[in-house]
Amino acid sequence: MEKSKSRRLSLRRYSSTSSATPAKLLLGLGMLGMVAAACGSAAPAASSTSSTSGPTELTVGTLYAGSGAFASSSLPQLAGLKFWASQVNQSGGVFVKGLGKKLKVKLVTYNDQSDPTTAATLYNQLITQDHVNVLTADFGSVLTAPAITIAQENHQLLFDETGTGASFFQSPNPDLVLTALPTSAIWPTPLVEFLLAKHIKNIAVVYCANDFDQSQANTVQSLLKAGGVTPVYFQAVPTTTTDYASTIQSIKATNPGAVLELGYANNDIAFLNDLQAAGVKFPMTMTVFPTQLPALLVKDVGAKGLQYTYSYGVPPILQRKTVNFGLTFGQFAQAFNGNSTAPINFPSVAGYTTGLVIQDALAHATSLSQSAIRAGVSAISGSLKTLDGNFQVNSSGAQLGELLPLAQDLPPIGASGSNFQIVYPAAQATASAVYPAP
Amino acid sequence: MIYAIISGLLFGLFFAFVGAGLNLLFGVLKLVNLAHGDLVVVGGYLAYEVSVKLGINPMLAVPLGVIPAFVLGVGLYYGTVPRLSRAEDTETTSLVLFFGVSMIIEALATILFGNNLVSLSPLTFGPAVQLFGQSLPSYWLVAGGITIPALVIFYLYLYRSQFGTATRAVMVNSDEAATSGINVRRISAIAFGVGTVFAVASGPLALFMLGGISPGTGIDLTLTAFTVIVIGSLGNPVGTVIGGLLYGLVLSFVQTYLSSWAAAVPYVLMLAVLLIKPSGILGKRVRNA
Amino acid sequence: MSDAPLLSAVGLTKNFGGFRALDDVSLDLYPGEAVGLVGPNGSGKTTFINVVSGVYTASAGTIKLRGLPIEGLPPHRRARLGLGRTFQVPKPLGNLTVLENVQVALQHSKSAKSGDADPLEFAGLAKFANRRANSLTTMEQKRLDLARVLALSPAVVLVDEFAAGLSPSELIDIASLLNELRGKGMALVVVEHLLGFLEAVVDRVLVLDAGREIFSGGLKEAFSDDKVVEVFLGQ
Amino acid sequence: MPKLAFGGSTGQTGKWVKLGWPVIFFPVALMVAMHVYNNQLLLLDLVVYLILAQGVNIIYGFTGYLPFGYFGFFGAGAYGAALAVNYLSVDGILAVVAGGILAVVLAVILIPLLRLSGAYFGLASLAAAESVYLVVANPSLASITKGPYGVNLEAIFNPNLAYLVGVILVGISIAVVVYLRVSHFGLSLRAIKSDPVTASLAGVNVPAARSIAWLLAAALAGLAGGVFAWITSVFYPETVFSINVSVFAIVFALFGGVGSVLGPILGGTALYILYEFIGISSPQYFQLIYGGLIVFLTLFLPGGLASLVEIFRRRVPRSRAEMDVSQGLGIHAPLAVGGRSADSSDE
Amino acid sequence: MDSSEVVPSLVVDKLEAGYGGMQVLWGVDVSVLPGEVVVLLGANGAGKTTLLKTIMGLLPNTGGSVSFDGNRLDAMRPDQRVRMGISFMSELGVFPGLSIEENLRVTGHGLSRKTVTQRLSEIWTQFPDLFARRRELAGSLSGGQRKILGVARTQFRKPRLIVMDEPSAGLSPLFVSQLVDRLIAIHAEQRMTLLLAEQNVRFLRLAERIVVIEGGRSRFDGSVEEFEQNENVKDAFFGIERMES
Repeated sequence: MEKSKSRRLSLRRYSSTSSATPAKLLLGLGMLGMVAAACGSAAPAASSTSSTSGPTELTVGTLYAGSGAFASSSLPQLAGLKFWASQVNQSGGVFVKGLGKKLKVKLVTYNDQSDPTTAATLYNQLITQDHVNVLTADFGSVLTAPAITIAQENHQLLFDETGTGASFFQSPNPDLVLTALPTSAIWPTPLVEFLLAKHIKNIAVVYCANDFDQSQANTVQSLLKAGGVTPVYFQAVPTTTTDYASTIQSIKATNPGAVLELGYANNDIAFLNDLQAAGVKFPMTMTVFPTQLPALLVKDVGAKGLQYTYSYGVPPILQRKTVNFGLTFGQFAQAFNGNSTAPINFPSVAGYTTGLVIQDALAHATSLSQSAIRAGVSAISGSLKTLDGNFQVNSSGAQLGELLPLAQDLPPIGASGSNFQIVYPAAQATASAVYPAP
Repeated sequence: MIYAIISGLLFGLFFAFVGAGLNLLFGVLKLVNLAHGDLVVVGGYLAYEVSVKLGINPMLAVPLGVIPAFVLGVGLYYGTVPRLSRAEDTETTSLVLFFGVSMIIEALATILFGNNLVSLSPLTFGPAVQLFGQSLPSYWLVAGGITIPALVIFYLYLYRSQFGTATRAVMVNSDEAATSGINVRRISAIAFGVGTVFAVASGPLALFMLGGISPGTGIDLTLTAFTVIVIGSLGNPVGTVIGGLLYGLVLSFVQTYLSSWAAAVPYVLMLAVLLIKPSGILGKRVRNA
Repeated sequence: MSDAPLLSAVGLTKNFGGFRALDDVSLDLYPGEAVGLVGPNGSGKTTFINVVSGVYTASAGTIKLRGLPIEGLPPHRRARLGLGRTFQVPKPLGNLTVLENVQVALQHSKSAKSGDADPLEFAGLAKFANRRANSLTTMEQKRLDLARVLALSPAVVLVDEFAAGLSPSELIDIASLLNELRGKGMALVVVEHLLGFLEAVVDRVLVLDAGREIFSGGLKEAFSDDKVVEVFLGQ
Repeated sequence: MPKLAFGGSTGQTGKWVKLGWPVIFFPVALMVAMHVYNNQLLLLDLVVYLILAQGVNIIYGFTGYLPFGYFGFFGAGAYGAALAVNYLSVDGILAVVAGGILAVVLAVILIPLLRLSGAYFGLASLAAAESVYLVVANPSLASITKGPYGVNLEAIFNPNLAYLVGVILVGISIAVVVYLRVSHFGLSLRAIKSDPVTASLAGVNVPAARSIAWLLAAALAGLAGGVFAWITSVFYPETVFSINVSVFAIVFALFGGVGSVLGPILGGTALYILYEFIGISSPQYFQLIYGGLIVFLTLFLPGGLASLVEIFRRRVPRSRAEMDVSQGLGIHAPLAVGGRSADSSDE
Repeated sequence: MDSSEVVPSLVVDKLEAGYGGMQVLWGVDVSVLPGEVVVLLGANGAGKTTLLKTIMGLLPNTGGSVSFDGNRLDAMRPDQRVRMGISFMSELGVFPGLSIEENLRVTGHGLSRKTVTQRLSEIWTQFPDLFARRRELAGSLSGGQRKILGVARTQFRKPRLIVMDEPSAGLSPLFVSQLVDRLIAIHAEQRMTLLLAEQNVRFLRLAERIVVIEGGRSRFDGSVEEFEQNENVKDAFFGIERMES
């Protein structure tokens, strides 16, 4: 705002003349500002819209966290999606059944800095200002949550990549599709089966208070209960927790046979580090992220800190044999390595998988309308098999997919600093579990 | 139990270290430096860089940081306080002002280091140490080995040096000090410098004691430090240590027995002290509006 | 003069920690009466005014205004009931205009009537109505204190060292102004060093020393009293 | 000649008209804006912050209490709305009202904080707000507040109506400030800010007046929180209990100038547009600008944009009223910059 | 007194000053000759403390000037004025939170360690009562003892001018007399140049010249005899005396 203008404006309010003139001026100024703001925010956006009869490109809108708590997962996820887009564009674009032709993919991305409030505004921007054809969410439940109502209100189909919080999928929702993972509530099923099979008593659970971790913790608790076991320690800590020293002492006092720490990457790193710092070893320690972000965990925790710990078996540790669409993991790893500087980890696989789901759904969609795309998703549900396994959604948008096996970091340590092997269930196992940890 | 006490005392000393500079500034200038916690974070980043980029012991950041921190503090003083003292409500205005300074530091830290959590391995100083029948993180010993001498130096500066006596004279009454031949501005600037040095010097420890730092850690640290000095009485340097130890013990016990409420400890303690005994544990005069 | 005192203070005592600033002081004040409060520095004159006006709470003793006990009331309630005071060092509402200073008090006055004299006119400040109170000289600010008090339509006015530093002609002005207030039935407590001024305003004096009353009676008699002479001259 | 007459005089009505036009004008402008620009969330944010800036204006501008913990009322308002929807199944408007009520209840509990002064109050209010946040977000209370898992108000989702309610609240918040500029009560508040002892001896009930201002400011924040909750639908405790809420509100108010009607609105609008340009894509640069702005304002322009007008007005006294006042003054009234109060050591 | 040949120690010329927007001094003239004791009389609120604070540089002057030994002081900080050779004793007089020895040491701030030690021993000889309690906090002293400590502090830097603000404040009459005696004794011994603001008449015993200020303006300047003869001034300020005599 220009100073001279505001000075004249405000001056008016002290004089006794009519207020009509300042009112007009202000209106003009206000409008100017709004319009300018609109232009400013819209500037990086694509200009294409879905309303024209012959679209030349397909706009895919997404958010990423360039910094903050989720950046370490969000950036590789975006890299995976970008990798998919470049692969598709190399082959001439993505085929839309209803148009009978291929469209080049154009990504529209904004940085939400791991902040859900900013994310809400930006999701709204993607839908109402950029009119993207396909909307995908940022990494994780926290940054996906704001998108869900906004998408629903605008009848925009939301491709939820990794927001697996159980609360999103409680009622039928035609505007939501979870692409890369089953809901977090079913993740721990094989884990608990393992605990019960090994007859491990004194189980301690510490989890971060967020949708993602709490739903896992609740599943652990109820499955254990069904098996006749009550955890000796079951506590929530804030997701911002970075100091586990006293928590570890409290857990240690219960003399646990297994300790499950369910958190995000920062929490897992802090927990594993504080274990080492306090010189404490449990017979079994399980955390969530060592298999999803192996490089980061090895760097921050060290090979020694990860040794004999457990985690979920996800790609790349878990390699699906039957792939009927897109690259196999081996092919992906090779191509992605040459294409991107991002690490090959679970989020990058998830980003790529989301692209594949979109691609296959469009190949079955009769038009670019959101309902037609959703129909395309229904058409492929149950038959699509990617490097991330079966893709199957229910009416609330939840992915049933496949259960996540249990993995353990076993010697010998490879060059990467960790060597997670599937240890349960037996059908998928590549090694047998070492319990208790030496 | 023993573990909780040891933990409480060590964290208490650490928070006394963090609070010492803030209390010094309040005593001398009667203002709350809301950027204090951010200065601690700056020290933490310095240690992180020293460790990661230069590959040397992060605690070397403490001696490395002394002179730049002193210069920064003196600069901050001359850049703000002389003009500030003309304001109508100096105390509230200074609060807003240093809030702005806090935002600037936080923004610069974000621009330079990103807003990710930055941490160093707690094994930097070796594996766990067996002491009093407990297995303690080695960095706790480092923390004790740094905070205790630092607080002793702080005490000697205030009570045994000529500058210290002059500083305390300014704390008691700046007009009286000026007419005793003391250059109040210079003493205040030095106090600001020393306060900043203590803030920055406590940063490397924060990296370990807090499990890591991010630009947003600053405001929490300021509040915690304020709580510590309110408990021990504002403007009373000895009170800071008592306040710190008390705070550390309460925190440690709540963490052990009521862990989900641990984050509320500084705030609830601050409110309790301000509403029940605003003058703090060592304070005599009640300070109401 | 009616039989009932407007203001009746009995056994007022004020302790600050171990220090007794005011020790068992009593005073009855009737409509239209003016009493001088005299004593050396630190004898408790201003403490008396602070306790009566409610700035301090009394450690012991009772205060009645028109028979109503007020010692437990906060200052604003006492002010609204008609107890006004001025300050030794004037305390204007510095950021407000002179007019607003008076309006603040006027809006809380229980007994102000439309026929009342304009307090600004009365205090000779009408020409400064729209100036910020901060910009007045000390003397003008003292007058503003008085104008604000008058806006309350008070029954009792406590005047704390009003005359110090006034020129002789100003002194006469203020004295007649205070006498005019007495004529309207207000009662005054006047703390003052200047005996000439006191002579012109008050009927009797209360002499304090070290928080205690050492004399009560006529002004002239006061200075033939041995105790009073001793306190003032230390001989 | 000065007239001391009060109540219903023409002077008062005239003041209302002179100061009151923004009460109608800004809500209308905001309604028009919605049809020009359709990222409603951005406009809603603006609406919310305009209400909050006026709230800060009331408590800081008129009483001098700096409420760092102002976001506590905003969060309480959002959660009040959420609880009302989830447990009482009320509609959106009632939910907003419930938010306002919960914020006022919280403010009543926190009235003892007003005994503290200056920095003590600022930091204590922040501690109080953080405490409320930690209670709401505590996992052990998840059965009541949903703890850290956030709440979902899809049931009442209606962004158009919510925006309308927000716009009306902007009008109400401006009206409250106009009232404070014109009324006896506002005069009492300014008297207290100038000198509480003198004010109380002039008959002003100091604790009561401060408390009422505090409750008014809390109510506005609570209502704004309710509207925010309504239109955002899914939110977490840290979304609404964010110190950024206080920061924005305080900076908007300071930038425009506290104690005035238009200052916070113009300051808020100008800075919010700036935020849209820089803030969303790179908030750290925006934070840098905010920080710099705060430092600059406190040091060089403590009265905000509104004081530029004051300064200008003093140099060029134009209106007739002004001439009347300045006649025969000799000295011009000094600027508000100085002002250590007279030392009491002469007593 | 014929002052045409003596260079005044302190010259205050048409001094104007105040607090923020409020002007308190409206043109005050005071001068002090070397070795002279000037008592500044004025009622509460007349501007005595404001005048002394302005002389010491604790308040800026908005008009007029202050000179000391021929040098203009207006632009100097308080501590610079002290280093020029002026000592100030405020109503408070001491730092209650510091020990007696620290109170004295701090007064020597900026002097060499050796000088401080030497002055300290001189003060201990001159004020043996203080030496006995040197480790105690000044706050634990009685009102009278604090004033003695305050006087001792003014002696510490061997100043060429001492400025005192209401040394009688808060003292009972008995202690006031003792304090006056002590000051008279010191003056007899070493001829202080002293400007002392008071409203207590006992200090007239000490005075060689009297300056009266009222309403922020100087109103009378003359010898004690002239003051005694000027009924107007006496009347206005010492009505009590007149009543008594």
